[in-house]
Amino acid sequence: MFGQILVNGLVLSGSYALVAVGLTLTFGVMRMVNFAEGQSVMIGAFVAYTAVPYLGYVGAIAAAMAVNAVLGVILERTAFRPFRGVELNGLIASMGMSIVLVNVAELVWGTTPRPFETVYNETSINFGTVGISVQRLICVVASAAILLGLWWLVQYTSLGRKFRAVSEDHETAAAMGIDVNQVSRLALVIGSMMAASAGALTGPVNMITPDMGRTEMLNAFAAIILGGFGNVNGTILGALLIGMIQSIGAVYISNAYSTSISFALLVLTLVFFPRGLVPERVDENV
Amino acid sequence: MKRRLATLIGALLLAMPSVALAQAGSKGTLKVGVLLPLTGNTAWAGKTNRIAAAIAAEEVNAQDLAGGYKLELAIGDSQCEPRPAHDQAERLIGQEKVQFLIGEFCSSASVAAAQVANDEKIPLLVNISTADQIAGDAGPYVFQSSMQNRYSQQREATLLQKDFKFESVAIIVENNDFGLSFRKNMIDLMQKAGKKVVLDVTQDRNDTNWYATITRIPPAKPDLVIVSISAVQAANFVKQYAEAGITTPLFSDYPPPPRIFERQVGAQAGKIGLVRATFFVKSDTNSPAQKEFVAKLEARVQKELNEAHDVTYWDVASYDAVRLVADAIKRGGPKPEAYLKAMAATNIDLVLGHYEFDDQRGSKPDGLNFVFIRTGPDGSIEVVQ
Amino acid sequence: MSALELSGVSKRFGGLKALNDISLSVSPGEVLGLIGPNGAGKSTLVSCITGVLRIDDGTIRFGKRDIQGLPPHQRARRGIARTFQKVRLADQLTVYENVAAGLASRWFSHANGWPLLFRPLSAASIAAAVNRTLEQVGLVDVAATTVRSLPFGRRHFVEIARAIVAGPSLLLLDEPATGLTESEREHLAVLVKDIAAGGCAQILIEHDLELVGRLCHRVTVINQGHHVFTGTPAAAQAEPEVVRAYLGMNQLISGGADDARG
Amino acid sequence: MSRKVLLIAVFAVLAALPLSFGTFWINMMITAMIFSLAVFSINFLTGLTGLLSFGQAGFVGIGAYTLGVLAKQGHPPLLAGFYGVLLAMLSGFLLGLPAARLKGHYLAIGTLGFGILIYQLLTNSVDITRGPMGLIGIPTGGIDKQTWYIVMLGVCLIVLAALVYIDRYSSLGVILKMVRHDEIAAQANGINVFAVKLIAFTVSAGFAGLSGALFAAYVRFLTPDLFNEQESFRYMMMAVVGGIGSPLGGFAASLLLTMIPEGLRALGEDNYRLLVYGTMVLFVLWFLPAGIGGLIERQRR
Repeated sequence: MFGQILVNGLVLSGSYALVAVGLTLTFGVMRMVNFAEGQSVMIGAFVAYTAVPYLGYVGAIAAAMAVNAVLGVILERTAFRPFRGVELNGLIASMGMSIVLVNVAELVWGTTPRPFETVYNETSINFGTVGISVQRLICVVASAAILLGLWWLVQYTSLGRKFRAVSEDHETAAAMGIDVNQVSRLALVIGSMMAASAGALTGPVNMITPDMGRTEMLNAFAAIILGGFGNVNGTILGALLIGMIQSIGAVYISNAYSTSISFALLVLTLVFFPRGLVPERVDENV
Repeated sequence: MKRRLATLIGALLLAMPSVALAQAGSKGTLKVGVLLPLTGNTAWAGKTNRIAAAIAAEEVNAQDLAGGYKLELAIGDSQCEPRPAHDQAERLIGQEKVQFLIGEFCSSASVAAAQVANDEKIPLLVNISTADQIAGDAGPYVFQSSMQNRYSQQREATLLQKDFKFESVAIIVENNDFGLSFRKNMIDLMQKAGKKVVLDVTQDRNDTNWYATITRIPPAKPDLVIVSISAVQAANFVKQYAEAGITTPLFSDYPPPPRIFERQVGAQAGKIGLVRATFFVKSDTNSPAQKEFVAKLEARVQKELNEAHDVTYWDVASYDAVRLVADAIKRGGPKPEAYLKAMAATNIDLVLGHYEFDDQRGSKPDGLNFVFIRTGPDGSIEVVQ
Repeated sequence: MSALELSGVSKRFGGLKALNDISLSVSPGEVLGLIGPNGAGKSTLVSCITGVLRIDDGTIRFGKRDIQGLPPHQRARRGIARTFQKVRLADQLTVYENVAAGLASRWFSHANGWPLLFRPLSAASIAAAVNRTLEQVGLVDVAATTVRSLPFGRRHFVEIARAIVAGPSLLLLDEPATGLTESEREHLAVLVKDIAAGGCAQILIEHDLELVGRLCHRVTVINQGHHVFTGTPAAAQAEPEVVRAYLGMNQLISGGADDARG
Repeated sequence: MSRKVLLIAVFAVLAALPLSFGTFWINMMITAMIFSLAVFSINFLTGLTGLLSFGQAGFVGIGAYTLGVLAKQGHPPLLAGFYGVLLAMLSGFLLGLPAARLKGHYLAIGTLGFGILIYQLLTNSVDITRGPMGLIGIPTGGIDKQTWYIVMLGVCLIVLAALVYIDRYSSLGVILKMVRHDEIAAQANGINVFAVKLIAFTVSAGFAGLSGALFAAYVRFLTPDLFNEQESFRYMMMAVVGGIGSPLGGFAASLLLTMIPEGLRALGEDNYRLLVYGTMVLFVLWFLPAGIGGLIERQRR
């Protein structure tokens, strides 16, 4: 049974990580929290759901990412660029955007919960007592792959260097001739593409509804903080921890408090590591 | 439209809202306020309920079922949440000047509306929420025509023992009102019946990941798994239950709406051979009245929302509620005291079944339709009992 | 009887020793110059005195009392005031408000401090102290303007005012002359003498050796965390050890000045 | 001076409104003013002291349920409400112990966690709170809306005056702002930053608790859904639209953001009104970066 619990945890972690990494990237580059990330997940899921009959599953994922890329640009223009420096306003603006997105979705797709069927839901693989459907296996593998890709992008590409430069210090980056606006836009685009993939990958596991994505985002927050805000590797670690703790806690502690459990863990961690497990760089010149 | 515009401006400028006041129902017309979720994640149900209520009102007015009075419906989008429900009850009473209220869908919202109605002395008929004792707790102005949890659970317990052979059960619920009361009642009903409860899980209702819970079922080795989970979540559960390849028979409390649910996870439910309770299911065994209503509503939904709809218990309950109000007016007139007396004396056959109220102003369960249905492998539905 | 006395103070950051067996003392009314190349450990030393950093070895005595155990705010309440290398003011607030904040150390040192906090800022006792200080520092004209709208130079003086308003017995000035105009520099000199005349001990960290020479009764030179020399400025000029440090320093001084301008 | 006159005029009008308002709009005003107390708690905590909190609904819930549960057990409502505020302040203090060590987003998410914990506690501890079945018939009836309206207006005025005094004129205000601007400088001036933060948490929790107690006493029913994290977000939205540092703006925002969605119902009972609402919030933020409070400030200068 414990093996099964770990597998469940891994699946959870995967989806949390995708959402969390998107958030953390945006935060790192812009010092702003994207409260509409959960809704980006939702939009991604619905777009994929709509596209599956025409493009097949892989194509649908691509379509979802494409649409969300555009969404990312819109978000950057409406809720982020106007508020650079006054991040609380940006946060509330993204909240406003999330209200808009939910209601647009309710108008476009209606509120009836939709089954997002893929061929991979039916078949499942068993390793001894541990079973997992191909769909969820895909979730794990795909999210791992995507995260690896992002990690490589941040570590080794020139864009990644730009990301890191901007997260270190806007002014210096600007002085180095980096177009901060462009980098920020890209961060949001990639962020919401991540969210799209999360939606498209986990969508088939559950019904999809316009109000989905909230719990995912809350847990993603927990993961980010646990890992250390603005830090991709730390965030992935955080997501892994949160997913596992929830899956284990649900069985051995209580299932009525699942979100609380991850946040309790979070607060405990913060008491000892006030800046998360992998703190972001800070210099306080005294 | 002019008045609506006026409302808008009045609100925006916080100006003298006297302009925004609705003209009270002129002699001969009575306003009935209906609280429904028209936005948010239960709007899909609310939208058809609204149409069902409208149909009822039209029939009442056409066939003069309200003792010479005409009924005019005033809709409030209460979003299945307590705060909007409270404010909408206030609006319908204060602005629209309704003399009667019907609603709401979610118990937390109905509780809110019930408190307002009782304070403002406007009769409310709770037609869909099934939480126990809403009327009894709220006070004399509130009636509840839906079958309350404790009754349906007793029925389920007895029917379960007829329909299944089992010694041990796993009880899995969501922490919402019917889930929690289901858990409490079902556990001691089962123990009374000498069954062993080998697993007892309550899951947070915002947590869509049921795998953790499902993982605990096989080790507990129950003969039967019984769940009480709200409609959407039930679909998630069944999907994940089927995916986990568990073969233990599964019984579900009433929330998943027949056919709509089958359209979502019919294949999986069929694979498990899911059995569940329901207040109403569209089938050949329906009474003529039911068949007529189904035809009427589905046509109307097709026309207005242009979507294929399968009538749900909630639609029927919304229709019956308006008819119940009309019937009480017919017998008692619109004056609250007389109306409430008449409502208490209700004794009428409507689409869902036969309505009577007990001294706690809750409907007596005996007359109401309540059946078990099994989902077939092809996602079809057969009525078990 | 010295106001502040450090003996054998050491501070390590992981491996490297930022401060190594530093001893110094400063007595009421005295101005002690603390000089040394950038990264010599001057700011670290200040942090150790104000309690932002805890020392690893040695003792810090303030007046009669050993203050090593005390957190920064406790030390401030006992009369250790400071200014910062990078000015740290609440720049949305007015000069008056910023200076008034300096009185916090006095309010809290009362046993019944909390009730005092509900007095209006314009209360006689507060206004008296603040205005006296503003006069002494020469900021009366800008009392009501926000710090944001002040020229950079004058902000140093606001910080000094905030530091001395509560009448501290030790004042740490961390490179106060950086980025001052010539006239402001002169004004600073007068101010420092004035404060000293009030009986307040001062430690002046400064790159501008001319200023140091003019103001300080004694100078302590540290280099790479080591104590190099303590004595009169004149004596310091003659000391070969110091000269060597100076040579190293001179470049760094210009470097430091550049930073200040940049 | 003319500004003071204007303010007095505004509140005079507010006080006169019930005479012309229908009961519904009075009700909305009352709930809005109850909201505003929770918004004030954010003005104090975030605007003045610089501590982000996304868990205020937790404190509101504690205040509300303490009154609800105790009053239903037959304790005098006033006393029950008093206990509610006390319990909220106590939990504010306890939350402060770890939270005062956190900064910025770490604090924001930590407090969000607190809010979620309280929400799930209210939902799951059925024996005390009746969980999702909800409390109904809290014995605080018999007060008509006009009275409620005047009482709320009074309470809001007092709290508002107190906050504005602390913010603009008191010594405490300067100390809080010092902590917000620069903790190191604050320490260097003898301010015990940790203690100040703890007190800020406690006081702010008190305001939130008061809001909750009044809400419970007014609507006379409770369910946990009234205090989920969405509610905390709504408070924060109101505070920011009002201008985080400006209690007056916060007051105006809680009135407007409660009234306008109701006004928008004239567009119909469907999603469009919420679309408009969301967009409107965006527009306010675009054109009033300092919120409504910014406008008031501009008048002031």
